[in-house]
Amino acid sequence: MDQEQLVKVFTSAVLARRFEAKIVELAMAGELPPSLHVGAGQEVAQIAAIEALRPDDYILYGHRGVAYMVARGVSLADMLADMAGKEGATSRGKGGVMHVVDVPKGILGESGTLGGSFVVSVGVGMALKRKQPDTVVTYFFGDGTANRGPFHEALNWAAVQKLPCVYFCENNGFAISMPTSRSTAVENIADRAAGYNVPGVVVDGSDPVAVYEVMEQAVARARAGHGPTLIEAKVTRLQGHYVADQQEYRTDRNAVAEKDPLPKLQQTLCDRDILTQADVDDIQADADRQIEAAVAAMRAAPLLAPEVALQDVYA
Amino acid sequence: MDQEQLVKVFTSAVLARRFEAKIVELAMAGELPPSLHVGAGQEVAQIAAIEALRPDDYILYGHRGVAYMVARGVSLADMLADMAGKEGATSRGKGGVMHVVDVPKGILGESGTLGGSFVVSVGVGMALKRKQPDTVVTYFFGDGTANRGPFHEALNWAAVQKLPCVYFCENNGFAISMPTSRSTAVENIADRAAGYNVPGVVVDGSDPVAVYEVMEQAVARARAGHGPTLIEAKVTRLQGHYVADQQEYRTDRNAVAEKDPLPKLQQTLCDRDILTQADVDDIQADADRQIEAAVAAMRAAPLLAPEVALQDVYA
Amino acid sequence: MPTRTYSQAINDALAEEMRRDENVILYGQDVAVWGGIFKVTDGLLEKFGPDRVFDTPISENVMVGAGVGAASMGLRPVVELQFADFVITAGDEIFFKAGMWRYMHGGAHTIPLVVRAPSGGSGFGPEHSACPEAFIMHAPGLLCAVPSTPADAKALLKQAIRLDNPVIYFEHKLLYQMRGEVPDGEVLTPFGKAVVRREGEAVTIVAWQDMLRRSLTAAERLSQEGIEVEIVDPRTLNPFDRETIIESVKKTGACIVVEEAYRTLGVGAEIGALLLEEALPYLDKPFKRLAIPDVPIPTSQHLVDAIVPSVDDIYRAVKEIAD
Amino acid sequence: MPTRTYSQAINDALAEEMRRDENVILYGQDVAVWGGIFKVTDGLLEKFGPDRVFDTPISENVMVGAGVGAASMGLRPVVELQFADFVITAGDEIFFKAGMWRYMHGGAHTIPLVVRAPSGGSGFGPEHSACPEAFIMHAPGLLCAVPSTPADAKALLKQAIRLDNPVIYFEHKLLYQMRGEVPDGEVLTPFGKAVVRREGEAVTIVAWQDMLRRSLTAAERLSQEGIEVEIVDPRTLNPFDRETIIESVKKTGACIVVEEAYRTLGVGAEIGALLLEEALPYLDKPFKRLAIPDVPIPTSQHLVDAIVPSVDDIYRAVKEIAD
Ligand SMILES: Cc1ncc(C[n+]2csc(CCOP(=O)(O)OP(=O)(O)O)c2C)c(N)n1
Ligand SMILES: Cc1ncc(C[n+]2csc(CCOP(=O)(O)OP(=O)(O)O)c2C)c(N)n1
Ligand SMILES: [Mg+2]
Ligand SMILES: [Mg+2]
Repeated sequence: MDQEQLVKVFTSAVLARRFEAKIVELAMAGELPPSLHVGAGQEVAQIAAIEALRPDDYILYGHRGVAYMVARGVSLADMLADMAGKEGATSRGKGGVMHVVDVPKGILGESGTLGGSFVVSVGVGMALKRKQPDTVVTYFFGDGTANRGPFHEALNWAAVQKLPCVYFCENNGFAISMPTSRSTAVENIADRAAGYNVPGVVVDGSDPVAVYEVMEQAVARARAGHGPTLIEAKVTRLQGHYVADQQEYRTDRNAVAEKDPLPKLQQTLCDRDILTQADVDDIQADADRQIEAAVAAMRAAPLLAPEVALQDVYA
Repeated sequence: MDQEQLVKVFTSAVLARRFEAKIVELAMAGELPPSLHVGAGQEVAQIAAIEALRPDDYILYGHRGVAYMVARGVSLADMLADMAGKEGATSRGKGGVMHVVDVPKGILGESGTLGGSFVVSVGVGMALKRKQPDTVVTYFFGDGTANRGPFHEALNWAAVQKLPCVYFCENNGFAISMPTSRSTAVENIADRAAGYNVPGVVVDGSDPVAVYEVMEQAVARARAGHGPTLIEAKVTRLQGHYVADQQEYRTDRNAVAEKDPLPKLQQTLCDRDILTQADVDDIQADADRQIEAAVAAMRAAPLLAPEVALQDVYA
Repeated sequence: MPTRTYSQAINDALAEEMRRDENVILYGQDVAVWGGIFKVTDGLLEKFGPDRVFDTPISENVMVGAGVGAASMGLRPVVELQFADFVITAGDEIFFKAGMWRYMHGGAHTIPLVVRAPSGGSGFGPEHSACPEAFIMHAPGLLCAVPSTPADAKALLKQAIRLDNPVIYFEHKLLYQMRGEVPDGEVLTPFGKAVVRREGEAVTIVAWQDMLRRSLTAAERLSQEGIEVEIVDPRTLNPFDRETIIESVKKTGACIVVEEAYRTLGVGAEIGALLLEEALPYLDKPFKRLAIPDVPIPTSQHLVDAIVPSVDDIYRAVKEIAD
Repeated sequence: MPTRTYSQAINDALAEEMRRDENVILYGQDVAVWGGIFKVTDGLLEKFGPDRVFDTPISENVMVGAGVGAASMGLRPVVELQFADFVITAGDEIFFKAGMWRYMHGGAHTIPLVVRAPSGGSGFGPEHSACPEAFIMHAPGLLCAVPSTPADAKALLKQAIRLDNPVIYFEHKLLYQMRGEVPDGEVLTPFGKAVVRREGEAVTIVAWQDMLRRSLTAAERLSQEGIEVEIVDPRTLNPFDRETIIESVKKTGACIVVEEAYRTLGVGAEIGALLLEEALPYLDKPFKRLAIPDVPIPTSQHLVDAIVPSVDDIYRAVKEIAD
């Protein structure tokens, strides 16, 4: 990853962080439904991974925040419209923030049942192999999700058919209130790669360069027709499972702020003289401007007409 | 395994082999439905594994033959009645040869959807741990079945809760016509144990002593509260997937007879002077007598009354 | 009589049954330490300890299937799925393992399993909002409870836990905070006994859970206009108390089913066919089904409101018949 | 016109559509090398090669879910499940991924997926014998075909493959060897158009697949006694041609639905409710549902015969109405 890319990752992460904070603010104020699962702490890994993809590659994602979409340049206003049920909503009121979709930008969507995208990813891989060779699909999912059956069926199938799929697990140590150590028999999710004869890689999710590098290899492998890779990024969920979660169950909740990779990345960029403090201020101000514009656009947009509920069942 | 046990395994295997041959004969003659999935070639592994269990341990099994039941002493006549839909049928016409059940003998049953017993086994393990500590449940399943999602969910859960479960995979290299090498990304099913932090053991399924030993360890581990083991016995399916399968898809079909473990076991027992040829003849004759008696009993039994179809839905 | 919320009533039922019978265990995602994502099981871990109340991996197939296995070996598991929709996600285990494990083994097993499934509600999207009761009602082997009041939430759950058959117990997310009188102690609601929630002559409404609540509100409004509707709450869908519905329709001559499920082959279809079979001579007014118009349930609240039967919809449907 | 078996007609449809559109792919357990456990796909691997016809692991969830993903990216997958019951085993993928992936993403995806599901039949036990059509008909987003003749088997499958929506295509195991005339070439049966298989005045029978065959046999016998029944074959259950049924019942004044599904909330329930809503003034004779009496389907053939509607059952039901 070159310096420019690192700045790009930082810029997107700042935007995602601030955008989500704004969403939470609007949710607290009752202007948006409280349906966001905040991604704070995981954006750097998410965005660095996506940086290793080409624009014509595809993404299936989990419920953990909107940094995936931010990294791909999905309209912030449209995502707010998704939450508000307004014109512009990418899923037209059907999926809210959970099912943001933008096929031209490679954002294919999400399954509301956890891990549903494992099985979808296999089919996407099958189609890419036949119709868009040289492109890949990456599925981002949580550690808890890795205990569902479709994980197993999909990894085996993608491996045996050598599909161009990358499986990117964001292990944040929790599934809602359940610590991974109590739900999962194995130390690393990536250890399960052995069961499918594919590479399994553990990476520090707070280190964008490291994430980028393992993704680069996985993507190259997938493009070359050698099949999937299982990547596990160890990340920290800085906030609750969803907006209203007070995290009483979490003993480390006061200590997590230290693990935030975003200030660390900022520090690195400044230490290495890639950015000045003024640059950082600009990036943040620019993010806020985009967010304010998006909020204004969302506010100005009309509600989706009630009959939209009846549309989009069938083609 | 002592000599007596080895003879017992041989005796049961002979009985199972001959009993299944009789079932096929009756099916060909139209007297029974052609629903048996012949277990020939796999009985020695199945029976040796069961020999390592105590009578108060439990078994969930797959569709591959009836040696499990034979080893546990389930009435042959009742199993024939299962197939014929007659009085005495262990599942009262509901399950045929697929769902033979005998709870007092530890035979809990089978799921018609492959791998359905993975999830059931977890619950049985949960109950045993709480209500019958020191007993274990073993689930016998095929290599193809190991590609279903419930495999994954169950192995993880049983491991994380340290349940008294043993998972015994009979890898016969095929799922119907599909060679394991084309359906399964990994060389050994047992390699998947790494994904659940449990022991994974490959064993030659034609060697009853080896099978017994790995089972003994697995059972001891389960009894001690250390959780499950994944055993994989490499076995040979001597015949077609089911009675009428001509196996056109199988290149090795003329060579498989050589891999039959039963004559090998007989040879070993004779070579080591554990059995004489006369003993073997007796064992075979005794098996045939039991089978003839069972056939006679099945023939004498009346058909289940039609209204039985309406019973046993609810307790 | 003490008043309790629907949610507390469920918690009370669980606590009482767990106290009474040590074979009752409770598990599900986040049910123990966190007390459930809807906080229904709060405090039960503290009361009964981690052997009887525990959190599980995200493995719905095992959650349900292990319930079948455990029940067959003498435990009485109560499993919480986080959303009722997941009865479909664990389809094999709900419909085949729970519904048929006993049958396919000729009665050798008994399956005293309760699956608690929070249904309905809104804003969680197409895979987290359904009332999949009709799927359960169509399938053999599964009992089905749809409690509408705190009293029934408690008394049906206590009964469900004591039955020797698998029960899918739908608890409606929008009712959790509903408060009502709940008799103390050992009250059990029998399965298969509907209750007439309101008497009237104009038309029979069959409704349960949030649709019952909306029907009762509409009924108040109609009453002010002199139209008295009769409202039947079936309480369980399997067994299904056909008689009470038929008796009511014989009196009123008309029937409206209000439900939160998809219209085609929703529970209303069964009631329609039943009336055609059993009450044809008495039906002199139209039969109506108010239900979701065969589309998935969207996420945006105002789109949900556009497709779920409302108090106004019910009011209008009755007026069309009664006028 | 050439005669073909139902099974050959399906094979023909697959071959023609695969030849016409290279995006059509076919996969499932044992469909390629072995030609399918019911030999329906025999020879297609040889014709179209391993990239377009391939065997899969025993992973029903991926089989269906990958179909959704592949369809959304421009392929037109035809997936064979070995038994129709497995639509429940792959419940999340059938009902949520296939049925709702488009809706939950606001129409951004189009899912031209066909799932072939061999239904009915006997002797394979409770989890391999069902006709789970009602589950599909209740669920939004899934089209559903139930071909009853070789001609429709071909023409409905060709149409299904060309539709841009997911289709669950039930092929009945007991019909595979049925022979009938199949027009050559580009014949498509439109979805949502029932056909009257036999005209009569005495009563309307609605039936499809093996129950249609039994109904036609019963009709012959009844005809010899001067009773002429009208038989409607819906051909697809979603879309469902309500008009043709209503028209027929307006003429006959009575209706019997014969189906191989569980009775409660079987397709007959929807028809009953429909008639009550739309044809009440015309119904002067009873409505009847012949179906499986809400028990799983056993394994022993004579027990299966005891619960699946027979020619005699149909004959008697008509006599009760007509006499
Ligand atoms: C099949 C299914 N089960 C349960 C849920 C409810 N649920 C939503 S998010 C979540 C936790 C997911 O944990 P993980 O995969 O680790 O992702 P994280 O939230 O930690 O990012 C659960 C249980 C669901 N949506 N789908
Ligand atoms: C979920 C499910 N899928 C498919 C089938 C049909 N089926 C029955 S046996 C079988 C092959 C099983 O292969 P394996 O597990 O290796 O066992 P083996 O037959 O080789 O003993 C298949 C596909 C089924 N019963 N259940
Ligand atoms: Mg997590
Ligand atoms: Mg095998």
